[in-house]
Amino acid sequence: MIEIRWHGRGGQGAFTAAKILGAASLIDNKFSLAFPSFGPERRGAPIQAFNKIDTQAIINRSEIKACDYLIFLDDSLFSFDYLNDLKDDGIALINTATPEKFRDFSQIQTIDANLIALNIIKKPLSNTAMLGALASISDDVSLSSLQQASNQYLSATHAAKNQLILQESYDHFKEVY
Amino acid sequence: MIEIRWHGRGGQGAFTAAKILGAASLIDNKFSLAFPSFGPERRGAPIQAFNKIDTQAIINRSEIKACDYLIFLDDSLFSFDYLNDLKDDGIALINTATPEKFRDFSQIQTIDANLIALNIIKKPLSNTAMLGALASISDDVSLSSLQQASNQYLSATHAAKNQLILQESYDHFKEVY
Amino acid sequence: MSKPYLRHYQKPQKLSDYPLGTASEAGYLVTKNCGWRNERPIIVTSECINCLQCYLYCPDGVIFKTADGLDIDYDFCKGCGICEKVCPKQAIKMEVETND
Amino acid sequence: MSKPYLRHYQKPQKLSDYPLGTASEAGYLVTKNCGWRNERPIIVTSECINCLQCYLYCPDGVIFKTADGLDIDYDFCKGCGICEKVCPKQAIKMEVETND
Amino acid sequence: MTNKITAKTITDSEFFYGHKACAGCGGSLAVRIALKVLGERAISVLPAGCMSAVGFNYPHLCFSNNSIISTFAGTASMLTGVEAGARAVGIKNFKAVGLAGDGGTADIGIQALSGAIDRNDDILYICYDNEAYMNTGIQKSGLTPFGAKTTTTPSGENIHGNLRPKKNLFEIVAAHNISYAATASIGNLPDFINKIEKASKIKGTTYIHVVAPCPIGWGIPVNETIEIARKMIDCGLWYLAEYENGQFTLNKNPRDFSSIKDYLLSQGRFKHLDDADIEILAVQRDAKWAAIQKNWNTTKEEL
Amino acid sequence: MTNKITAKTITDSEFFYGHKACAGCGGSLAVRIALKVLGERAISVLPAGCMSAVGFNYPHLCFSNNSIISTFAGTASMLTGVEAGARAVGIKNFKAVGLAGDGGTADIGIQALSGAIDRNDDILYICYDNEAYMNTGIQKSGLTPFGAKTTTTPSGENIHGNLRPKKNLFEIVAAHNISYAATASIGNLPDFINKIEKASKIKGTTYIHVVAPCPIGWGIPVNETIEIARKMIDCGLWYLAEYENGQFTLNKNPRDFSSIKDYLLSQGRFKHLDDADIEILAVQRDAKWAAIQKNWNTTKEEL
Amino acid sequence: MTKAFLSGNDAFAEGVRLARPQVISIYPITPQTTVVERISEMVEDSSLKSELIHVESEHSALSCAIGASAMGARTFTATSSQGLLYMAECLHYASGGRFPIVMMNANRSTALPWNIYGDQRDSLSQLDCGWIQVYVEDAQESLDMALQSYHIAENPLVSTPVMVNLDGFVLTHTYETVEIPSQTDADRFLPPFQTENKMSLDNPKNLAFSVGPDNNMEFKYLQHKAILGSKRIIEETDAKFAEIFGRSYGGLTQGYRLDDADYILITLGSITGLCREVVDELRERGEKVGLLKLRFLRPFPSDDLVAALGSAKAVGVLEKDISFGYEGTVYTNVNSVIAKNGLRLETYNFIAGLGGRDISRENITAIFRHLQTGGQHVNFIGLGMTIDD
Amino acid sequence: MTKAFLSGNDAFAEGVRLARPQVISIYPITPQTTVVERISEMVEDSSLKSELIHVESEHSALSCAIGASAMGARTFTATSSQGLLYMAECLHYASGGRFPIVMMNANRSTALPWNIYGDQRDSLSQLDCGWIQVYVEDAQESLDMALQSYHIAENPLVSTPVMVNLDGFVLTHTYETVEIPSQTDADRFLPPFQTENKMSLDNPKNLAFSVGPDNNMEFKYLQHKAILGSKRIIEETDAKFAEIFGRSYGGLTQGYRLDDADYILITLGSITGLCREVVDELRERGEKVGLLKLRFLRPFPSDDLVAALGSAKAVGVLEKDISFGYEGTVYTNVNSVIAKNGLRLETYNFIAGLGGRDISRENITAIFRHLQTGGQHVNFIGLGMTIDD
Ligand SMILES: Cc1ncc(C[n+]2csc(CCOP(=O)(O)OP(=O)(O)O)c2C)c(N)n1
Ligand SMILES: Cc1ncc(C[n+]2csc(CCOP(=O)(O)OP(=O)(O)O)c2C)c(N)n1
Ligand code: SF4
Ligand code: SF4
Ligand code: SF4
Ligand code: SF4
Repeated sequence: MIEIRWHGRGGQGAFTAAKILGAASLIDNKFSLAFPSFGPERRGAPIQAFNKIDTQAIINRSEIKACDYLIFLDDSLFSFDYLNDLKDDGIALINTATPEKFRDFSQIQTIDANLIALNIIKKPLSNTAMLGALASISDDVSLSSLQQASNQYLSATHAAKNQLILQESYDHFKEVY
Repeated sequence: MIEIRWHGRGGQGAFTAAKILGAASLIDNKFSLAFPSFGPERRGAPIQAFNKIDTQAIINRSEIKACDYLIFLDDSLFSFDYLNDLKDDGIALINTATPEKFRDFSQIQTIDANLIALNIIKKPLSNTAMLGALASISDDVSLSSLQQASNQYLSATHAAKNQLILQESYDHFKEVY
Repeated sequence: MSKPYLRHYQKPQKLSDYPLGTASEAGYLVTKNCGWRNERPIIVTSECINCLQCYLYCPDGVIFKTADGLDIDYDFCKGCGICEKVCPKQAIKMEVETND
Repeated sequence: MSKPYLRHYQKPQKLSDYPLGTASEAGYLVTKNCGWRNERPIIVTSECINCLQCYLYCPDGVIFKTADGLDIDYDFCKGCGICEKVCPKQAIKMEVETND
Repeated sequence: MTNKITAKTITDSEFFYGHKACAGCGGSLAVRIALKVLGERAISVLPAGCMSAVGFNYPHLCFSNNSIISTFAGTASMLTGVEAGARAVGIKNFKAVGLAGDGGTADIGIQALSGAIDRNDDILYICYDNEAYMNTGIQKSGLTPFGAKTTTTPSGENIHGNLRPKKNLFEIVAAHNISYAATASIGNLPDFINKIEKASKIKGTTYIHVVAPCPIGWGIPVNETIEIARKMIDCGLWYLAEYENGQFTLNKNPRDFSSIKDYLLSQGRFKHLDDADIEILAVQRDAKWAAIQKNWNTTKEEL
Repeated sequence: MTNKITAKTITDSEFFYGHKACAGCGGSLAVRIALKVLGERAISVLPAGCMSAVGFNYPHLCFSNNSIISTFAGTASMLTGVEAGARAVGIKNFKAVGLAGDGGTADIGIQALSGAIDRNDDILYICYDNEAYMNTGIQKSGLTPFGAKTTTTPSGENIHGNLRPKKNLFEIVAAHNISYAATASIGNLPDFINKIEKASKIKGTTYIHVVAPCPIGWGIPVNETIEIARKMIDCGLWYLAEYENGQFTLNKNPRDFSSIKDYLLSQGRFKHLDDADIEILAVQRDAKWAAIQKNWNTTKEEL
Repeated sequence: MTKAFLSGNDAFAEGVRLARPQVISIYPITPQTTVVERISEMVEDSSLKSELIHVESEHSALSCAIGASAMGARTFTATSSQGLLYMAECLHYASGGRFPIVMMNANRSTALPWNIYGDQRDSLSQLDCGWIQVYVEDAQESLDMALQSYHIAENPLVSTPVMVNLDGFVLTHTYETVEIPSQTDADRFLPPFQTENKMSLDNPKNLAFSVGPDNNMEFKYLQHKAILGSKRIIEETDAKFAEIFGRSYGGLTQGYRLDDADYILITLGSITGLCREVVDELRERGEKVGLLKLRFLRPFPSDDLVAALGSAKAVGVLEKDISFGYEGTVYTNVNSVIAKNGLRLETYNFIAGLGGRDISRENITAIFRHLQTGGQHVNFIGLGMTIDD
Repeated sequence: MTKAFLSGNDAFAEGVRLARPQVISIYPITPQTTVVERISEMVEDSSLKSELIHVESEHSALSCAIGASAMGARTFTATSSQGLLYMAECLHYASGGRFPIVMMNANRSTALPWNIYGDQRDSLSQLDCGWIQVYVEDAQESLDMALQSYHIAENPLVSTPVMVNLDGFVLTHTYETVEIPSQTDADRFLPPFQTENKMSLDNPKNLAFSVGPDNNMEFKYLQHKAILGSKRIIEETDAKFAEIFGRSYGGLTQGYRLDDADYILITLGSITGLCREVVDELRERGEKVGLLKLRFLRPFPSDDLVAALGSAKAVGVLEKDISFGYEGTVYTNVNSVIAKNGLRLETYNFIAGLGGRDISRENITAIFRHLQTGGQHVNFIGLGMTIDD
């Protein structure tokens, strides 16, 4: 089972990303759960969202402790302590404009998702790009499923542009590697 | 244990009489319960009230089935069927202006309580008179205790006149017998 | 004209005699109210001008129109005396009830 | 001047560390709100006329009076930018927050 | 105005009959008349209170139209459901009517009432106001007037009955910008009848507040219910009015008031009032009428 | 009027601090300011709603004065108890204040509020009106205006958001003949401050209805909360007024209204409105103002 | 001390007067009403100095009491049936907030169908709400438990509200002789209310807060522990009461002729008296029967039950309650003790008195027969017809 | 049939849409809110044709549904926690009136302290209110039980409201794959609502009346009998459902690896999945463990329990609930079956997940250990500290 934790601020769409990822797994004929964390904090506060993905039905709903992927929609949310929450071969995927800060950490991958989004939708909305990036660095979800799934969660007007974001962020890593 | 059922119409003071009787038993160093019946019917409708009196504490709160005394504050409430509810040596005590109707029944005693009350308080309020009558025909409560007890339940202005009613109704039977 | 009326009532003898839920036939009367009455209203037909005030103001609705004036359903009249009070012609008299 | 302030908080270690009922010390803060901020308000002292509009309208009450003007409690400022908007002199600038 | 329902034209049918209300009960008269106006297609909802307590004792059921008891707080919300449910199952030309006491309306029931008016549900809500919780034995409600003795506002050496004025429910309801609201009294049935008739024709929430004295709670002989209701209007402690299209209209504009003292002291619940207490009530009445005269319209026609 | 509290003179102390409300939350500003005026002897009661949800998370407690959460329906009834209890244990010179959202006030809480006013309990009740149930995620409340999109009044091809007008809670409260009631807005804090100050000095129930926009629910940037509140007044969809001694007084009498369309379309919740919808709102506004101009007094002084 | 002829409600009101609550919120409902009427009279005539608040509903009644308790005031309210259900949210609120409010509940059936008579479905349906629940037998115990309840509730180790249940009509409206203690003795028994669980201007508090998953369970455990711990306080309270007033009730339960009893009937409330009479009658005939009155249902008297039932052959639970689709709730609770302790005895449930149905001497005698001969587990007593048709 | 990635609430809303309720009353409360949001959208876009009523409180929500049901309309409402308690009076009203309303309850802790997370104290505290109570495990079962519940509730032999409970957040807000049946199949499964228990202009009725001591107990017995009788209807409904949709839940309970199991854990709701995993794990190690999921708590599945537990050595009840001053309510209910049937096995109670505390795999494993080795009867799982200090 793959376990993923998303870090974002309210309004950044971390949970939407988790839902798209879950829906994409369904298209991939996998099973998944997507669930938010809830707290008293409001819009603007740091929040988390979660995915579990597996090839068989997931019936364990308890908290995720060790993660395969930690995804930060914003590098200000990241702290190096979080690396402790990764499984041995886990990866932290960070949206950042300053990748150099993270260069020394083999468990960290970075992408400037804001830039990609800004170019395409004129807003620094990083969630879709982070999905593209995930598809790129992992075998657990396919880009095509993500593209299909994201249409369900985004208004038609945004859908087309999001396909672009997904593609571009996906390509980002394909280029890097 | 002595069991008594009062019949009256709402507003005639049947339950007040039962409470006075109960309080009088306390003065007599007896134990007693007094309880009303409750139904959806309102003021004006026929109602019942009950007493249990004993020389030891009464811990049985179930309904009274067979009575030692049935007391009717108004003869319009009486029907001969009720005599079935009396214990073998039980007595029905009826307030009536037409005693002749009941003359043939050994289990029935009558008194014109309205008349006594009208003379003293200018109202046909029969409940106190029926208490006086009860004290007179039974050994289960004393007139003096009733006099004392009734003071607790009646406003001071009425108390004095009620003493008179009690006395007069008490005497009524003492004269008769 | 329709109104709730007195039925011959027998207490349910078996569970299936009870209605489903708490829903039962509307306007189903099983007991009279005449036992409440100390006084009985009598309409003095000769004085009555058929103004219907008594009919209108009776809380129990027991005064009813007949071919030639008004009558009273004594099964349900409680003897409150309102009809006597509202009658502009003193055409209703309250008479003491006896239990004969 | 008083206000709720940040405490050093240790999670209760034993049951008796918990309060009776649900009654605990008023104004007891254990986490900051600075992590919410994308932008940070900076008061440009030279432009400020001390009209106190920013002080008054800040939903979080984090702008406070000092001997020589105003300062901001960045531990609790959420960076909403209302102060910038209400300032009649544009004396507050919002600067993008970095996580250094 | 030509087709007014009158004693002559009102249906002979009775819809609330054989009930166990006290002899001379004003509330039962209000309910009886309301249903006679609304007829057999009325669906009535009555909360806990005297009228439901005396009318719905299985197997003795006193309503010949469809009727149901609601929870004490739930008259209006159940009405909402009844109205929506009736439409949903395809019933047409019916009127959902609430018949609730003052306590059930002004106190515990006001949340649901306020909500129904806010939604403008197509219901008629009639509050029969006997100025106390009567079913439980005469306790103070929000509509109990200043000075009244109840079992929870006893009068004695220290306190002279209820210390608070009567809540002005008619105007509170009107402030909701309701489609139609009116006051009425069982002392004036033609007026009440016409208001029910009018309200029943309006789509949307309508409200009628009808004073319905309770001889037991008010401490009057059972045959004086109508008389005391009339005295209350005559002495100015009640008024007949309507609210429609954002306007208040006074239906009956008395030239002089009869004696307020007379009205009060003829009732057991006010017997203990001294002149100072009565003066308070008179002053309140005069202030109210001053405001009415100033702000409200007046119907031309005398009722 | 000489000792008005201003930004200069108001206490430096903060009583609602470090809370977890959204950035730019209007409700939190209303609560913060109210408590600054009332000071450390205020005892606040907040029902379930955003402000209690963001302020009382053990061990993170954001009120430095005595404060308690009430049940959602129980703001006013708990206030009654707090006030009576404080007097009973001998506390003097305190002010029991309720700080409740629009849903908690106008819908589920109106029974208790109505009861407290009716008793004239010595409490101040402040409703911060953000025009929806925000804590649960923007559902329609009785105070949601016509046309607004909420999660339970979605806008789409069939329905353009909420179909019902905003309940007029200020006038409903006033119709209770309350000691003092006022409207306010966080767009005009000096006015709000003075009204709190005034209310706090009155013995008996007082009520302030303060509009406090919620950037999330209204669909505006978080830094526009104050601006939108001001626009709402300027375009005539809100007014600053008081009710006292049976009289309504308009505190601010705008000569012209700014564009209602502008106000509406700058918010996400109204984005879907077409001209016909907007016209409905404009007509309602004009009717309201006509009534105000006709029936209410006007303060001389411009605020 | 004086003697008076009082109803259960009157007696309870006297107990309340002696306890000197500072804030009282009232809302009428049959058959509770006469308590609040008596209290209104006491406040009017100044024999009770208290803030009396005429609230607009039961939710408000308890909400108001909670507010006053949060200020450190001693509070009282009373309700019944529909009213108890209407305040259900506040029941949990008061207990979770550990506010030691005392409330009288006049046990009455709950709608639908409407019914004003006494059964115990109202309070038993709210058994899990975190309140201490007492059921009393007669008017004297009503008065005494009004006083004792404050002593229990306000003990800082308990700090939990107490609901005192009186059977509607058969107890609330039945008049009998009651001893009324003097105020001096009552004051000796019950000290003024002191708590840390309140607001104060010197030491401001935030109350009734949220607690997330991190700490919530600990608060709930503490609440549970306090009620379990109240068992000791209940016994101490009764002992102190006995010392001052000479009357004692024996704590959580009260046994009657339990020694060597093979067949034991468990009761609560006012039906107990009649059952005692039947026990006496059967004992006279040499039958080894006994009775255990449950005075408290929360905390549940598990230990007392084990002690009392250990060597019995069969036990019956008589209750005016049914949890639809299962059995009576008291029975369920009793059975759990039996299962946990591996007691080997037959258990039977007797559902009686629903909606005010009279329970007769014959019914009780038949119940003991059933215990002796065995039969169905769950039995409806006094149905006017057979259950299968 | 289509597949979609939905939350438990979303799935339930789909089930409601397929059931075509005619009147729906809504009032928001976390974590129920998204159900009524989805339904609002369905009504706006006409995929659900229904009267949608924005009520002013939960008391009104259920009162409104009762009113509509009394007209013969199919109704729906949903609530949670404080809301469930706020409508407590109407719960009894609806069941006593035999109105077959279906209500979703998002299981959530009840104040005080405030807490929005999932535990089951809300619905379990109202277990005696006369409703059929279902607890579902995942989003698919949520959808399916929305449909099945109407089929059960509206059966004329049952005519009783059904409360479907979804664990707050872990189920209501967790997205997973769900099959959505077609409307055609749904209509084949669920016939239109027909009842005698309603008003009609042709056949006027008086409803929700009073019944005095004379007849009241018979009405209550009939209510009890109907819920007991619903056991059969529940099984028939599930069978019919299986026939049309190919999914089946097995009636009142669902066993897992019970054959020859010595140690059985009883669960309800969404924690069941994890427990199954642990059972598998332990079985692999050769341990004879099994699991019994209680799907219905009323009617209580006594017979299923006897069958399942007959030959076990120990049974544990895992529940997100505590009845303060005693033990978990489900445990009490289970123990009663054991006592009545004289089963000889140890029973243990595991109170977990209060206020949303996570229940981990390690917790479940430790629970099975406890079953095997024995220990205290009532255990709080996952307390952050020792219980004695
Ligand atoms: C929740 C709840 N609280 C209290 C009651 C008890 N109760 C029934 S009727 C009633 C009084 C009704 O008074 P009102 O509404 O004025 O009507 P009236 O009896 O005067 O006709 C009360 C308090 C109840 N049924 N439900
Ligand atoms: C009885 C009850 N029903 C529902 C809720 C859920 N609830 C908590 S806060 C809230 C919304 C509050 O809205 P509002 O009063 O307008 O205040 P806001 O959140 O906008 O500040 C709701 C519905 C509750 N706590 N209690
Ligand atoms: S006495 Fe009363 S009940 Fe009888 S007819 Fe006259 S008004 Fe009607
Ligand atoms: S009120 Fe008098 S005159 Fe008029 S109809 Fe009746 S009896 Fe005749
Ligand atoms: S609003 Fe601007 S000018 Fe006024 S005090 Fe603040 S920073 Fe200075
Ligand atoms: S949702 Fe709105 S009201 Fe609630 S905290 Fe956020 S901004 Fe304030």
